[in-house]
Amino acid sequence: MNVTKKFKGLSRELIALRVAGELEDGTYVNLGIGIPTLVSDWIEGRDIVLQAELGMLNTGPLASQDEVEQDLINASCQPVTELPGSCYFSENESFAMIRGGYMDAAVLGALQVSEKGDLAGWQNPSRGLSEDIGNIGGSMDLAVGARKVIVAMMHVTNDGQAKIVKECSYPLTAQAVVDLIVTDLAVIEVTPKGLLLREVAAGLTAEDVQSVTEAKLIVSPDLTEIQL
Amino acid sequence: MNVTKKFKGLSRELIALRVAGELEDGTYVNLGIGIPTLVSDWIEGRDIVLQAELGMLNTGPLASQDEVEQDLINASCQPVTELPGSCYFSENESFAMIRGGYMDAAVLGALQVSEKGDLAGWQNPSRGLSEDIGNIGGSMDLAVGARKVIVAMMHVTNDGQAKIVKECSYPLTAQAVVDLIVTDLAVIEVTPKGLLLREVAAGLTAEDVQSVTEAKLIVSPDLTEIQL
Amino acid sequence: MDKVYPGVDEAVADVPDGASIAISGFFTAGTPVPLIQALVKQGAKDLTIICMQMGPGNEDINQLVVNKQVKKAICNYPFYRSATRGADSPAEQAVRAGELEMEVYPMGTFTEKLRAAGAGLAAFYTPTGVGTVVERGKEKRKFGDNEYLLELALKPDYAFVYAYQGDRMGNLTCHLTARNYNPEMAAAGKITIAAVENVVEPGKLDGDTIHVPGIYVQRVVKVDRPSYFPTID
Amino acid sequence: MDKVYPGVDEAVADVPDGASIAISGFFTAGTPVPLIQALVKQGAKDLTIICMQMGPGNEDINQLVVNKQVKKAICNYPFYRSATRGADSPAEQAVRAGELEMEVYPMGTFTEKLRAAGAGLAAFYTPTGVGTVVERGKEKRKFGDNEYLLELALKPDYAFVYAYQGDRMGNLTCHLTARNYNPEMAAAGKITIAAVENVVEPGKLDGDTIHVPGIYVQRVVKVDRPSYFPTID
Repeated sequence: MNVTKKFKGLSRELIALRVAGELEDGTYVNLGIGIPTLVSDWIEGRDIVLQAELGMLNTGPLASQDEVEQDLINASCQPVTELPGSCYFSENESFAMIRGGYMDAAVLGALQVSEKGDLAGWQNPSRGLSEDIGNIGGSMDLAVGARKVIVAMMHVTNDGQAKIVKECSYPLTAQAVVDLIVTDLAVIEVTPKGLLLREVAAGLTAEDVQSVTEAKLIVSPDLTEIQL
Repeated sequence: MNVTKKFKGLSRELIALRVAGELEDGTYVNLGIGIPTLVSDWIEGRDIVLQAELGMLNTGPLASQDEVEQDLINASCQPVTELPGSCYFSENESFAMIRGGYMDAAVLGALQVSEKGDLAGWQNPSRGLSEDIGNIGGSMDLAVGARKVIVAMMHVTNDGQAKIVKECSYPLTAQAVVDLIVTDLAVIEVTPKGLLLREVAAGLTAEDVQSVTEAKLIVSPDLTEIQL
Repeated sequence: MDKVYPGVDEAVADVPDGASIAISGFFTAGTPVPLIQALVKQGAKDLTIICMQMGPGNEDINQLVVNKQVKKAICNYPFYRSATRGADSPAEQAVRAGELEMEVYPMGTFTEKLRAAGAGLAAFYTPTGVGTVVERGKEKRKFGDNEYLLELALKPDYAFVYAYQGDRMGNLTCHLTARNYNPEMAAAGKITIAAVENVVEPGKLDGDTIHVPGIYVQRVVKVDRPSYFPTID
Repeated sequence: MDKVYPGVDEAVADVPDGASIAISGFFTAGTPVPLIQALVKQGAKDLTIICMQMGPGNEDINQLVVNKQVKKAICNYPFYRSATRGADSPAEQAVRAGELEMEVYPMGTFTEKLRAAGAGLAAFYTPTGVGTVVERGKEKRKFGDNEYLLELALKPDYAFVYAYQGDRMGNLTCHLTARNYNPEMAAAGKITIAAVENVVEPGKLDGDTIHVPGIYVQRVVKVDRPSYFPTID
């Protein structure tokens, strides 16, 4: 669906802040690349342990220039720091714990999310590669393994395509795994009955959000402004 | 087969010595319970690394009374010592390396060995347990995983039953895995054509050995006395 | 995250009747004896015990059997080596009397079933057991030139594990051959309870030397270092 | 056992044309760069490279492609994130031109296939990839309420791994997140070559802290600590 209307909503940083509000203390969380990475800025000091998929628990903030240790990076190849209680393990062990259901939540970016909670996030066909080739990375394991999958993304693409769709047209990351979608315009829960619009950005109506959403939204009777 | 003749051959210690002569320098070896354990006495100082299946490489000699560390035991629950280059890992990793083909040799005891190299060693039906219940332990993994399986045992049972048989009547440990059988009376190689009698104990003839062996033996043209 | 419980009794208090419990330890080494003793005291019944052995090197396991708390045992080396000693073994006698169900797996298959459960895998194909009683009732399949058995993941409700050191977040380090089943059982258990000799603050352990990442451990309880002479004779 | 080789050239000298080689490293971390450089120099052709990526964070891998030594790549995150940068990437362009075969697996499946090979397992069932292009041509099977894909073990002829410290017997310890693929690739390789920053005598390492037991390593070669700023941008 090509979207003509454009609305101003949350910044990427505030999307991340809204996601941080969904994370519970005492949990283990994996943050994907992009907006999800920004979530870490909002949970510093909280009792949340971040996992880095290359083999680390309790990943600390990004390293400053003079803290850089080349053997200590996150999944985006950024130098990071450790925290008290950090521990290291192999990539294989890391994915054992991901598939094994030990991630209380994974926050992932997405290219498309369907009304059934299907997630498409690893390959944009516009790059022109064969549809079985691309950077799958850890996304499929995380999408399948995490107890709660939160998608953090912009509501529409830069060129005005809806990203919340009836059926994903891009190669899937996983089927029926998304629990919550947090965008610049809305907070939407994936329920057995469909997509439940729970929160909208300040100044927007449910109709505004629906107008840039291909999938049909069920408007919550308790619809509120996005809770930051 | 009930065996009436009895011959005097090697002691348990000398069976172990003969087995030690089969092991090559620069190899990794697992020694089972019983006579196989005695092999360790004959390879001290040689460039052979012993694996303990509960999760240790380069197991040293048994601990003396004042060296006992309760967290450092072998698979028979005997306190052992470490050597330079010893390392520890989980039971799971230990069996990964066993099944993965990293044991150059395993020396195992046996209740019966068949002419096809089938090994029966984990359950003696005389104990009266159901035939799917008993102490399998690590025997099946070792028999299947080791590159070379050497059986070290007495040639006949205490009550005069042949142990080298046409077909094993006891529950199998593994099929067609035994490469070499070293007993008090003989050294026998399992070949595609059958059991090749290569060495006999001093004072014995091939016929003597055949008379206490149910399976048909092929006598090597190079038959010698057991090489110690 | 502070996962430390005040004592073993509190740590095992919620084990319900009918629970499955993996208990670590290779004979005497790395066995969470104080947790087993607490379970005897707590009294939960109809348990499925997943443990290398049922008695040898661990008399406290016997006590669970004597107490009639165990419905089923899943093991790899359940019995005393000596048949004579077996005649006095509660587990062996309970099996003979039909009062204790038992499944026995090869040691590598046993631990790999637990590892698969912790790693979110449903099943795997292993070459071990082909052509033996172990293959009964299992799918046998050829890959390349060899045959393999399909073995299913085994996920226990609880895992009782043991560590030499651990921090309050549940990161554990084991000592020498006392490591054995501990890492994979810790990962497999839905609720993993670690009996730890030395409990320290987060940051005191070197993150490169952790054998059990804290994410696998839900409860930590300090115990005294047990003292025994390793033997199964 | 002394597994130390005089240098990287000697360590990779026997790699034949057509060999499959697992190369460790997560982008820049834990990558055995000197071994890759030696392989470029050695010139073996028609190689199958099993590696997280084909270029990002590791320009030396690019050199193997430029050199036309690679027939096939098995990866999980092969390309630069940026399509623009991809347009200049030798591997991406070789794939587009049909000059480089490529298989891509989810990261967990990728490493588990190597782990299965090292552990003597033929195959395993994983939930990852169900309902995606990853399931194409694979057996899908239900266990309990969920579906799983059958994935086969992947055994490379060689593994190139990297360690911070190692002894002459091949026992290795890794540092922080540079551990990543190293342990499982080391176990999977028929011949495993370890590039080691600090080579010490047996007995100098604490046996409780070894990440790669020496049995998995056939060759050890001392290398200088590489120096780079971690980035894939």
